[in-house]
Amino acid sequence: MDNIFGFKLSPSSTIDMDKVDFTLFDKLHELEPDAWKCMACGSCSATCPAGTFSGMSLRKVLHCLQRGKQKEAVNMLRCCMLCGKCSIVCPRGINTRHLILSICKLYKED
Amino acid sequence: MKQNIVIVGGGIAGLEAAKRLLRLGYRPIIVEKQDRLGGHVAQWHCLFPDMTPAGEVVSGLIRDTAEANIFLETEISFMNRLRDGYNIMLSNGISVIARAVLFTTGFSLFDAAKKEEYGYGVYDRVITNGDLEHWFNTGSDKRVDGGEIRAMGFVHCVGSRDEKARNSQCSKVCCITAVKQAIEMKKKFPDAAVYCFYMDLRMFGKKFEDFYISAQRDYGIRFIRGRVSEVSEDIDGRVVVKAEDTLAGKPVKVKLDLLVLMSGMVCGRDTESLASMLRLPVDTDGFFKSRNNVSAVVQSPLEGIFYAGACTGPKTIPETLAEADTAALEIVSFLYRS
Amino acid sequence: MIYQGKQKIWADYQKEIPDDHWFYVRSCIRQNFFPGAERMFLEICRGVLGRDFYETPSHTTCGGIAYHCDTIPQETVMTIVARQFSLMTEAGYENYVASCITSFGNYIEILETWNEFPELETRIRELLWKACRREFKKPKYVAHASDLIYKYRNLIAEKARYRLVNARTGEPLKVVEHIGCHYSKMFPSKGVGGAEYPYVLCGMVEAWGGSVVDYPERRHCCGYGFRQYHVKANRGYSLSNTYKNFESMEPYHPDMIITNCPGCPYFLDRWQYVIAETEGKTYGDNGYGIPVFTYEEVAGLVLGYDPWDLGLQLHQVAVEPLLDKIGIPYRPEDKYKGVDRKELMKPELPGVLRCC
Amino acid sequence: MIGMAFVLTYCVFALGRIFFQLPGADRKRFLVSLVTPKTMLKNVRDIFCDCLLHVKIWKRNKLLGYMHSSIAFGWFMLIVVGHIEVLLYTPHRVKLFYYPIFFRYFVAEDEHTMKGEVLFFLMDFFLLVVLSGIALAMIKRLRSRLFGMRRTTRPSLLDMVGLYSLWAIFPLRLLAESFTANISGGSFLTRSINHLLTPLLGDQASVLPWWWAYSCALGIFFVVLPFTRYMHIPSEILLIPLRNAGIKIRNARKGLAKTQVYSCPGCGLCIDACPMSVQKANTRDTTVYLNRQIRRGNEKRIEEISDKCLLCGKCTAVCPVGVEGDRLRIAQRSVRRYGINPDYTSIDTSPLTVDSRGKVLYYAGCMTALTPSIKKAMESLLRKAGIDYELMDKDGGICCGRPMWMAGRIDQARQMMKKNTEIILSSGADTLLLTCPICYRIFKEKYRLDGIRIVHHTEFIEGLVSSGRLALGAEDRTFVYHDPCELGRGCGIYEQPRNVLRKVGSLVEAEKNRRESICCGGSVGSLTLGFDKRRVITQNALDNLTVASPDVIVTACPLCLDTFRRYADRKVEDIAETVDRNTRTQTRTS
Repeated sequence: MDNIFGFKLSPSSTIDMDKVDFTLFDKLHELEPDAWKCMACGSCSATCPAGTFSGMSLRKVLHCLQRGKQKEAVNMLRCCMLCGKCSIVCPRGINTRHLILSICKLYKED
Repeated sequence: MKQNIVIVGGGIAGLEAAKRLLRLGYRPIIVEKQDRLGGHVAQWHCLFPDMTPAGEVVSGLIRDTAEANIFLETEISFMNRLRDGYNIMLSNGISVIARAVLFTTGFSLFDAAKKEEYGYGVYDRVITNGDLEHWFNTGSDKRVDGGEIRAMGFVHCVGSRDEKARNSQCSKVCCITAVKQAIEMKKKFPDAAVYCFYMDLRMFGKKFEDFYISAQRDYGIRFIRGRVSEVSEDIDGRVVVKAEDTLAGKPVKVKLDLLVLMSGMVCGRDTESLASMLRLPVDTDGFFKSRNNVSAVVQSPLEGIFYAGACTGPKTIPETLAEADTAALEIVSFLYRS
Repeated sequence: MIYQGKQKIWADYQKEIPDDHWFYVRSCIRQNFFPGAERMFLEICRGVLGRDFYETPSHTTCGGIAYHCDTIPQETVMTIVARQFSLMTEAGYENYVASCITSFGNYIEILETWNEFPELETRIRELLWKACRREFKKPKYVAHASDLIYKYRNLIAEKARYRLVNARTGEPLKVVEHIGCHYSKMFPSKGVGGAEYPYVLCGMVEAWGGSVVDYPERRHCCGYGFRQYHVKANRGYSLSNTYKNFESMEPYHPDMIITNCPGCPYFLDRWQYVIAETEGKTYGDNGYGIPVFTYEEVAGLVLGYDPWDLGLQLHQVAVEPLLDKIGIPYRPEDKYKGVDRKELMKPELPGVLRCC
Repeated sequence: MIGMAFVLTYCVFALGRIFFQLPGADRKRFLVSLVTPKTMLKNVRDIFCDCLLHVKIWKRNKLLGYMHSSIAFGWFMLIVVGHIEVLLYTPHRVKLFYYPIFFRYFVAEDEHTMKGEVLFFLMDFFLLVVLSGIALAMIKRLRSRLFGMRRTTRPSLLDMVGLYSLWAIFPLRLLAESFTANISGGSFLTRSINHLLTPLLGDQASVLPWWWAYSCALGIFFVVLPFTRYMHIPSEILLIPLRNAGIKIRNARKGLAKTQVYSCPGCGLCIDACPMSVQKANTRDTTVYLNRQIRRGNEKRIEEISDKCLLCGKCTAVCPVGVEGDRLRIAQRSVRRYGINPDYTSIDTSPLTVDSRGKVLYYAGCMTALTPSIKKAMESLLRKAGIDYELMDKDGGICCGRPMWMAGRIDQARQMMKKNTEIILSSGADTLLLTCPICYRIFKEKYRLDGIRIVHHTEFIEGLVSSGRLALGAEDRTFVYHDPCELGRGCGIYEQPRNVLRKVGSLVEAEKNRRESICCGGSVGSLTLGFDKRRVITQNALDNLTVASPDVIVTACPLCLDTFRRYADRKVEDIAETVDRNTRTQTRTS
C-alpha cells in the first residue's frame, strides 16, 4: 500500500448507467437489430463450446456491452469460435454470429 | 319477472354481467358507489395487446346497459340473508329484496406511498401507472410535464409479490402494462432512455410476448432484472434509482427524469366489510374466496351470491368479461333451479 | 421534494416517549471520541430540564459490537442485555434509554425476538440466574437518547442562545442529518419518523433553526460497518462507504453534519482526514472539512456552552468555521486546554485537510 | 479500327497486371502449366469448347447453347474465313488486321473472278448463323422464360450500349455486304438481298454509309467492351488456363478473383440457381451482381452481397464460365478488419486427447452436439459393426474451423485447425470419422493429417455395408435424399448415401438433386440472413425435395436435419438413423 494508512478507497462495483456510453452499442444495433433482443435465457452460454475453455458467454457479452463493460465483453469474445451453435439454440432467433462479427468489427481490444 | 338481481359494482364486470342479463330478459340493479360507471378501466387510456382505446370498451358497455336499474353514488349499508334471497339496504334509503347478488366489486390499486423507499408522494418525479394512464388521457401532470425527459424508468411489482406490503400475489397485468406504457412513452420521447426494472417478466397472455420482443427490438427499452431497492432525489430533482442488476450480480444505479411505479392490483377496500355482512370467506390474499378456485370461481360458498372479475383476484379485462358472462349464466340457471 | 409527503410519513411513525424517569446506559466508545456528548446529555436532561435520569456504574457493554462482529453468539448478547435490564429493575425504573444506537437496536431486536420466541426469553432468564443470580423485568419503554433530545427539542429551543442560522446572511444552515443504521432500519416503527425519512434529528434541526439536506445517499451507512473497520484488510471498504456519502452530499455544500450514533460522527469526522490525505479531496470551504457533531454537542452549542467545554477540540475536522457562521464566540488559544485549563498539547497538523 | 486497337492494348495491359498480381508461386505454376503439353492441350480444348461452342450451356439448355455458340462460333468462323480470303487473294495485306473485316469493301472482285464460291458461301452461311443467334438473343431479352430462365440479369447502361452495338454489327454487316454484293461478290444471302435492295435504294450512293454504320457499330462495341459484360470474352480465355493450372483465389480483388469477375458474362444463370432468390429482395445479392459491384468498386454493396450468401456453392456449380461465387465471397469477407481478434493459443489440448491408437476417432462436431440422434445412431452402428472407436469431443471440443473460415477469418480458422490437428495426430487414430459435412469439408480440404483416413459417415456406412460388416434389412418406405451443400457440391459425395438408401427402401429423387441440390437455408455460410428470413428458403428446399412424395427425407448433415425438422411436414432423419433402424444387431462369433 502506497500510503501511511495501509488502506485506500476500494473501487465501486456499482454499474452507473448514466456513465455508460451507448454510441457504439447504438451502432451495433444499426448493424444488427437483434442486439437488444436477448432475454438472457442463457441457452447460448450453455451450449457454447468456447465456454468450456474460457468464460465465453454471449449472454454476458451482450449484457456487458449494455452496461458499458466493454473490456469484459471483448475478453470473452476473444474465445468465440463462431461455430454457430448459439444461433441454433437461441429461442429468440437472434442472428448471433452476425452479432458477434459486428461486435468484433466495432469494438476494439485493449 | 319479480326476481331481482343486484350487481354490486358498476365496473366492466358489473356492466358486462348486466348486459348479458338484460339480453336474457332480466333487469338487474347496478349499485355503484362512485358517481360514474366503468370503474378503473374508464380511467385507462389504451388496452394491450391491440391498443384498443379503453373509453370505447367502457362506453360500449354503458350503452348496452342503459336499460338496467342503475344507482350511482350508492353503497351497500346493510345486507342480510333471508330464507330464499337477500335483503339489501342501500345508502340512498332504498331497500331491495334480491334472489341473487353478484359481487363485481373489483380491486384497489396498491397505494404506492406505502413503499416508502420509492418516494411516491415525496419526490417530484415519481408517479404510478395509474397516474401515467391519466396523463395519457388528459396530457396534464406537472410531475411528467416538469422538464425534459431524457431517461425514465418503470418499477415492476410495486406492492405485488411483496410480503412486506402484505400482498404476496402476483398482480398479473403489470408486466405487460409496463411494457405497453414503456412503448407509449418511447413513442412520445424517442430520444429518452427507457428502463424497466423487473424481477420476472410474466408475459402470459395472447400477444404479450410479441409486445415484449417489440419493446426490446424495435424500441430499445432497457430491461434490467432486479427489483429497485431505493430511490432518492438529487440536487436537480432527478430521481436516483438503485437496484441490483441480478444478471450481472452487481449494483446498478441510474438517474431518471421520471419514475413510474407499477402499482399492483390488491383486494378492494370494501371487500372485508361486505364479506363480514354475510360472513363470506375472504382468501389469504384478501380477495373474496370462490367456492372453488378451479371449477367454481364465480360462485361463492353461499347460495345466490356470485362473483365476477377482479374481486376474486387480479384479472385481465378479457378474463373479467368472460367471468361476468359466466356469472350471468350461472345466475340465470340458479333462478331457474329455485 | 414534496415536504408534505414527508410530513405524512412522519405522522405515521410517531412513538410514545415518556417524559421523565429514565434508566440511562452509556455507549462503550463515545466517551473516548466525543467525551462531552454523554455528559452534555445528562447535563441538559437533569440540569437544564430537571428530569430524572438514573445511571449506575455497574452497567456494562450491551455486547452489540461483539455480536455484530460475529464474535459472540446470540445467547451471550441476550444474557448481557438481561443483566442490564436487571440493573434497571433493581433501580426501580421501567423506562430504558441507551446512549448508543447499536445498543438501542440490540435491545429492540432482543425484545422483539423474545416476543416472537418466548421460550428463548425463558432460557435467557435461566442463564442469567445461573450466571449471576439475577432477575429482571422487561422495560416498558426503550428509547434512544436522541429520542429524548427530540422530545425536548422545543424546550431546548426556548432556552437556546444561538440558532442554526448563518449569522451573516440570516439563512438557515444546511445540515446533513445522519442516522445510525441500527436506529430504525431493522424496526422502522421503533424510530421517530421510520426508516426512510427518520425525523428524530430533522426535528431537532428544524426546531433549532437549520434546514435539512436530503442528499441521495442519505440512508447510506457511515462506513463503520463493524467488521469492515475492525479488520484492517477491510478498512478500505469502510473508507469507501464514507467517501460515497461525502461525494453524494458534496453538491449541496452542507455547513455541518449532525449524527445520533457513536460510530457515525467518528467515521464521518476521521475519514474526512484520510480521504483528504489519500485522495487530496476536502469537502468544506477553503480546504476545511465539513464539521461533524453529535446531537448532544449541537444542543450544547445552541444552549450556549463553551465549545471547548463540549470537547469539540477533539474533532478531527475543525469546527471553527461553523462557530464563526453561527456567531458563537470561542478563544482559539484555549482550544487545546482541558479541564481547569490544563494543557492538552497541540496535535500534529495534517498535510491536506485544513484544521485551523 | 480504333476500337480494336483500344481493346487489344487494354487486354494486354490487363493480362500483364493480373499476371503480376498472382503470388510468385502461382505465377510460376501458371507459366509451367502453359508449356506443359497436357495442360496446353486441355487449355486449347477448354477454350474451344467453352468459349466458342459453349458446351456447358448446351448441356443445360439447347436453345441457350445454340444462341451462344451461334454468335461466338459463327463470328469466330467469319473471322477465320475472312482471313483465309485475305490470305488467298491479297496475301500482301495480311498484316493489316482490319483488312479481312472490311475485305468486301476493299476488294472489288466477285465470286466468279475469285473462283471462291465456297468461301463466299461459307461467309454468308456463318453470317446467317450469327444472325439467327442474335435474333434468339433479342427474343430472350423480351421473354426469358422461353429459354428456361425465370429471371435474367438487369443490364447496366453500358451493358445496353454493348448489347445494342453487338446486335447492330451483324445486320449492318449483312446490309453493307449486300450493297456491295454486286461489286465484290456474295453468296446466297448477300446476293439475294442485293437484288432486293438495289431497285429500292439505288446503288453506289448508299454503299458507303452502310459500311460506315457497320464499322461504327463494330468500333463502339470494342471500345465499350472493357466496361461491359462482354469483357468476359477475352477474360475467359485467360481464366481457363489459370484454372487449369490449379490456381486458387488468394486475394479478394486481384489475380484469379479479378479474372473471374471479368469473366462473368452476366448471363444470370446464378440468379435462378441461388436459393435466396425465392425472395425477390435477394435476387440482387446473387453472384452476377457481386461481380458487377466488384467491377464498380462499390464496397458497401460488395459487403452486403458477400455477407448475405449461404455459400451453398450452387452458383459455382451452374456457372458456364466457372466463376466461383462462394470462394469469391469468402475472399471478400477475408479482407475485413476487426477490432477483436480471437486467439485460441491458450487452449490446452492434452485433456482433449484420447488415446485412439488403431481405432476410429469420431469427431461429432458442434452441430451434432445439438442433434444427438445422429450421434446416437452413429455410435450404435459402430458398435453393431464391431468397430473400435473413440469420441473426440465427448464433452465438447474445438470447432473444426469451417464456420470461421466461411466468415473469412482465415487466421482464426487456422488456429483452431492447428489445435485439432494436434489432438488428432497425438491420438494415434488411423481414421477420422465425421458426421457433419461442414467439418468434413475443411478436414478434407485444409487439414494436413497425413496417414489418417478422413471419412464422412455416408462413405463410411457404405463401406461397412458393402464389406458386409453391417447387415441391412429393408422397410416399406420411400426416401428422398437431400444432398447437403458441403457434402455434395463441396466434396463430391453423391452416390454413396444413395447406394445405401436403395438397399433400405425405395429411393426417389428431388426435382433438383446432386450438383443442383437446393440449400436447406440453415447454412452457417450466411452472416446476415436472420432466422426469420431463412424460412422461405427452407420451405422452397422442402418443396423441391417432396415432389415425388417421399415418406422420409434423409439427409447427412446435422444442420440440414435441424433446419428441415423445424418446418417439414414429414419425417426428416439422418442417414445414420435410417440405417441404424434397419440394421440387425450382429452376433459376433468369436
